[in-house]
Amino acid sequence: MAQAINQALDQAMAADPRVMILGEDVGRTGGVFRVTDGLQDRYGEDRVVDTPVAESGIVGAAFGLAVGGMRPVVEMQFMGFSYPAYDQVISHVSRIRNRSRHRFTAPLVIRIPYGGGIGAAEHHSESAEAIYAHIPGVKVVVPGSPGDAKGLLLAAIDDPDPVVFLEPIRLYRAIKEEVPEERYTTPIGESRVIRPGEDVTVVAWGSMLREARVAADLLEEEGIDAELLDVRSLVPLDEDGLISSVEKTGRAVIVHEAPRTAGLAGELIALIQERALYSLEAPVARVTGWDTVFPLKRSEHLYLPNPQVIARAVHRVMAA
Amino acid sequence: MAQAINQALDQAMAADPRVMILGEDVGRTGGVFRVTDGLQDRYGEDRVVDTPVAESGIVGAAFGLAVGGMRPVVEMQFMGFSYPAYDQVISHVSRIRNRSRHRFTAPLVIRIPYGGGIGAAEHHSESAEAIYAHIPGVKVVVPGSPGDAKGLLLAAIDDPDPVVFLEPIRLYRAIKEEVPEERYTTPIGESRVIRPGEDVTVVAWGSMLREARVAADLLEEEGIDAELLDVRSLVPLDEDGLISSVEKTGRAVIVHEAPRTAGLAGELIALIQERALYSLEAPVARVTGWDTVFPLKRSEHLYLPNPQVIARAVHRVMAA
Amino acid sequence: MAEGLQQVLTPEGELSGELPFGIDETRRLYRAMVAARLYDRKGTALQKQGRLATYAPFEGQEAAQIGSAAALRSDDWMVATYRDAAAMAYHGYPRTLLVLGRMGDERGGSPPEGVNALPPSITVGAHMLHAVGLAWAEKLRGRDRIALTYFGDGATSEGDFHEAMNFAGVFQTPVVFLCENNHYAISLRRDRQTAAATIAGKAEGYGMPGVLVDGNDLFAVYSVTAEAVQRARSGGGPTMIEALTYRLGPHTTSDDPRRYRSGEEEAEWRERDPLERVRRYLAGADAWTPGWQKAIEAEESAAIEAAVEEAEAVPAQRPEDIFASMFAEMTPQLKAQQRTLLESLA
Amino acid sequence: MAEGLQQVLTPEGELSGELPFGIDETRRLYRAMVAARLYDRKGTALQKQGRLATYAPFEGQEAAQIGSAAALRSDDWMVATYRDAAAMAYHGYPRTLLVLGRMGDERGGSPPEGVNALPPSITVGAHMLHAVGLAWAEKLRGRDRIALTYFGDGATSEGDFHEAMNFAGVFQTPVVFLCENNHYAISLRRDRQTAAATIAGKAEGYGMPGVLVDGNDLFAVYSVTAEAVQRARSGGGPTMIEALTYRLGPHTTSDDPRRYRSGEEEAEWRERDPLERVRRYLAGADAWTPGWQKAIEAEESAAIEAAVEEAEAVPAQRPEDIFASMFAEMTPQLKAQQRTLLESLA
Ligand SMILES: Cc1ncc(C[n+]2csc(CCOP(=O)(O)OP(=O)(O)O)c2C)c(N)n1
Ligand SMILES: Cc1ncc(C[n+]2csc(CCOP(=O)(O)OP(=O)(O)O)c2C)c(N)n1
Ligand SMILES: [Mg+2]
Ligand SMILES: [Mg+2]
Repeated sequence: MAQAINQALDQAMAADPRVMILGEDVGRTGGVFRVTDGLQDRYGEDRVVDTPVAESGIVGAAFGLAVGGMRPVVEMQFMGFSYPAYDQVISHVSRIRNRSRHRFTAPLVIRIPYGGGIGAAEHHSESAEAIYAHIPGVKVVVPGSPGDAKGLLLAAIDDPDPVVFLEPIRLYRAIKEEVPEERYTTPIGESRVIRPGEDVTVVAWGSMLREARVAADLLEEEGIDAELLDVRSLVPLDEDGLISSVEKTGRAVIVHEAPRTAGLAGELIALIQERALYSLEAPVARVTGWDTVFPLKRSEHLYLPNPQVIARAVHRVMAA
Repeated sequence: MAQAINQALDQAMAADPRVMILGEDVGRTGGVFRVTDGLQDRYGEDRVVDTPVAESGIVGAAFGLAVGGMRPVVEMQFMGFSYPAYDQVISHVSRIRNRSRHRFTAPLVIRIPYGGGIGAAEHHSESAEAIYAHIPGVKVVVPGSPGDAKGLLLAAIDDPDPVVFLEPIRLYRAIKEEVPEERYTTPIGESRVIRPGEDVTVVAWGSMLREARVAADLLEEEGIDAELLDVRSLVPLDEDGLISSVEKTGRAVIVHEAPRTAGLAGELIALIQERALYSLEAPVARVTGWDTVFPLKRSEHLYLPNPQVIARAVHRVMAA
Repeated sequence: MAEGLQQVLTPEGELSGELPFGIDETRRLYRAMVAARLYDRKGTALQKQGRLATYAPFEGQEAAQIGSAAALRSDDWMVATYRDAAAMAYHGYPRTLLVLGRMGDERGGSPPEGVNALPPSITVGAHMLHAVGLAWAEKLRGRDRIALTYFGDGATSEGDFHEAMNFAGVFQTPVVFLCENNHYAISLRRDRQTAAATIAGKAEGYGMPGVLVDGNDLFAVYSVTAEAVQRARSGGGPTMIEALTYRLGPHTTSDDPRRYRSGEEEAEWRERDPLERVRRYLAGADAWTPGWQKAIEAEESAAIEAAVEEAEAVPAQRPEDIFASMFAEMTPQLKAQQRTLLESLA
Repeated sequence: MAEGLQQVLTPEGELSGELPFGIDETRRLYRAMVAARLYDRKGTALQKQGRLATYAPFEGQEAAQIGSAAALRSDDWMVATYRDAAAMAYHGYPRTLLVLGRMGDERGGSPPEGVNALPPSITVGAHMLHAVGLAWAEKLRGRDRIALTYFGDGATSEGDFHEAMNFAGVFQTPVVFLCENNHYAISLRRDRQTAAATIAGKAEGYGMPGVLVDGNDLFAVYSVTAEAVQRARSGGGPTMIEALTYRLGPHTTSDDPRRYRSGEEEAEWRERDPLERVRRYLAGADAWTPGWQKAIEAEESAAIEAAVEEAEAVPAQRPEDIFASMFAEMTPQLKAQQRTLLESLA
């Protein structure tokens, strides 16, 4: 997936001189995950900018660059280091269009590697998508495959409004998949059925898709036919896609890595019961991280949802 | 309510020399809402500290003070100005106990005036309780009356862990209510039935309680008997109180000022359907702010939930 | 790097430095300051009458604002705060829109094309980074526009001030930081805001020049700003200016300064009134008469009244408008919410 | 305020200033530096073997850390970073726990009572405010403990650095800010981090003394830190020290410095090795022999091996433990989640 993102950035920069990249260590070294590898050599230090260590500064300056006519793509090194920039996002990036009634706009993309599973130090494994999804005025997308990473990122760069682009760290090097060479976009706001099924809808995004897919395989062996839905776009959400799947299956399990309380599963469940309560044959189940700090390496397996836990939740909703 | 909070602070400071107050303009002027009025005169500049304009600085320094044995109560001037301190809260205040396996703790209280209804400038009317409720390791409480404000604040100051204490701006001067003179605490983690009823549960907190109460009166005239539940403690949530009310009435409406998407109503609905799906006679309805920036004075009436809108939502769930 | 206090005209109206321009320009800028003060007093009056939601008076800071704004080219960027209506109006931000914004109408944040000024910043600190980014964009686009950003003494304590100054230094963006040190951040006195001797002295920590100027001296403010603007425009990088001034009124219409400062202190600064200083100078040069004063006051008052009337005549937004500027195109969710609102109002 | 570079011992091991202590103490601290380096190399080796989750080497920065830590009283607070294991171990933070933390076990963050050091900070910048608060608490409680906080050149760009320095200046908290300027923040060179001539020079913007010191000079680092500590302890307020040094290894074990710096530059700094400098001095004073070197290396290696073994022998936490330190008392939600986890493992 890292390569697909790199390719998307490359194509965007080649096509549009306004596109530029800012972040910590994105230039000289190509980023701690090598996602921007080679781009500074290709496009120069003015367009691939190694910034001082200052996240609010990066996003705040990128805001000004965007209002001033550039198309900045900024990288936060890890989600756990994006919080110092939260104020700039919620107070300004998301609002300038509304504040100025369309007179000024801030079309920037904020790339944030997120999620656990690599045994990293504290602050390097977080999934705080909910705090971004709650901000009116930004879109939030999460690719679950290299193909989507490329298409969604190009769509995000094209988008006339700010997009928070979440990159599942665990998938950077995990998935080998041929990605079409040419430039293409994947529309923001559309979910995707990854695996059709009749018995239960499993909803996930990012690296949880992989876990859910394995769970679906396990379940298949038991004769349970799970439909796997990749939300992809957390904001705006493809409500129709979600509802029609649940209406078909009558059961649902929502999976996310983030802590449970006030996590996005709540939002999805609220929508499901608002529009499909009478189709529900069982309570929608949540499989999520716990309401704890993300544990360090030795305990992270206790925290992260895995195929077994997902399968067990499916058993529960099938039994109800 | 401002007076009740002032009294709680006064009593806490009188009883415990470790309690101190920090914030912008809290000392000399007693705060922009006069909540800390008179306390600097009484307890001196060392214990009621006017800080520079730096929210992360306030919370970060208070963290150190708390770890070092003090009991700081900090004030963020408005919720819209609390975001620069969000990193300190999510990355450190909420985590030091876990990070050090109980060796260090940060018992501090973060008071945040929040919510709309006073026709203020941008950033002065926000309700972002969800982003605090999503942080593992902090408690989040919201008083809906002067009596609760005093009792909950004293409980928060006593609490060995950090508490985010949200104060509904609209209620500062709105409610006249005699508050017991003596020191008392209201336990964190317990909801309260404000008005018992049989037909439908209306769940709210903060200033939305007032709207919901008027709605309940309107509904009573029509013969609909609404139970009004004051959540008070968003984290930890009194799940049993919520569930038993909904099990009784079979219907629920959740009201909050915050934007809808990823707001706390989702969490409450998830819990309700997890534990009481089969009691539900209708989808739980949400009455919330829109997914927009909080509008300026001339349009804020279009944004804020009001009794009519709440009553209409109740009609909807009664009709289903 | 912070030099001594720059001054051209003493409080008594005597020359102590080099005049940057002649009598005609002085009269023009004096008039702009008079207009600003009339506007400011009108703002307070309107708020007291309930016609504005809030108002943040700048009386006493007119020279700091007009003197600096006058050093800009009309296509330069201005990124200012809630207290900078004098500078913004001078730079072409229509007074009607400033009033409309204060009435609590988002359309006040939408200046016409050609006016390169962001809506006044309400948050303290964050907007300085926006100015850095705007200036950077101009540089990258090969244009010679610069950005001027205003902020207070209190704002210098925010992390974003630091990050903005640092980015400007590292990336040599063409930006001028103008601190209106009016000695208070709401109730907090400047000497409790930072232990630094001067704010201008902070500039050295970012590798940029820092200049301390008498902010109540129209000529001096103009001169140092013009020099900084010239430096920025010619690729010489950023500058920080500390303009020493005083807010003669309350922080906002809901503040009571008697809680935190003395009448004597206010009276002392009243003596250093930036308008009176220029008036004395003009009078000494036979370029001011009471009659002229009356005439410009009448004309400017009329213009301000007209702006207020125009703002108040703007019809309310339609309810559906609160959804319409969140994105270029409304999301399905926003469309649904908009429908719900309209139905509930029907 | 930032004075010229403070140095006591030249890279060649010649005296160029005043020695702060005698030969015995020098041998003791030299030995601590040797131990630190052995620990550091062990850390890298363990990580390569997969026995640590990550490791951030500090080779080259031993004098900056040991020289400053040695100026503390044992009950003073230390608030340091992921790269400061030398300082932390010197201050009494058990190596076993430093290793345990690096293995990915939260219990590494829990030093014994009496060790006044926060667990190493992973976030850049935020922890400086914690040191300010801790120092402030000591002052309010009428005790004379001070706080010493370590951070890198990169950290000086964060808003929290600014707010910490400013609070320390305004509230005169007894804190010493020690910047280990190792010339890189991951790949970013110091001259792209800030346009300021020196980091020490930033101190003036906060009204506190700033001191520039040869960070590879054990004696000089000790001297300037001791002076700053004394100032803080006696009520004289905060100080910032910039220790010029160099990280000879990679940023962490997953970094490749060849991407952003030259071998020549590394070799130049290798010449200024802080251990070798003291060794030469000791040798010149007939206080060092190869035999002694061998002996201390053997003893310290054994102690480090023992610490590693002890850490690796710590049994895994129980699954329920991930819930047990979120609050003093688990919430009903956490109890329920704990039950769920245990059931799923059963
Ligand atoms: C981030 C943030 N924190 C707090 C506030 C509340 N507030 C509004 S103005 C102000 C004081 C600012 O003082 P200064 O920068 O000196 O500007 P002045 O008002 O004196 O022009 C404060 C604290 C705010 N608007 N934004
Ligand atoms: C807030 C934050 N942003 C980014 C990072 C990622 N990061 C880890 S170390 C580092 C560089 C820090 O450089 P410096 O302060 O010079 O310390 P050094 O590593 O050189 O000791 C960065 C950017 C982080 N840990 N925290
Ligand atoms: Mg001020
Ligand atoms: Mg460094």
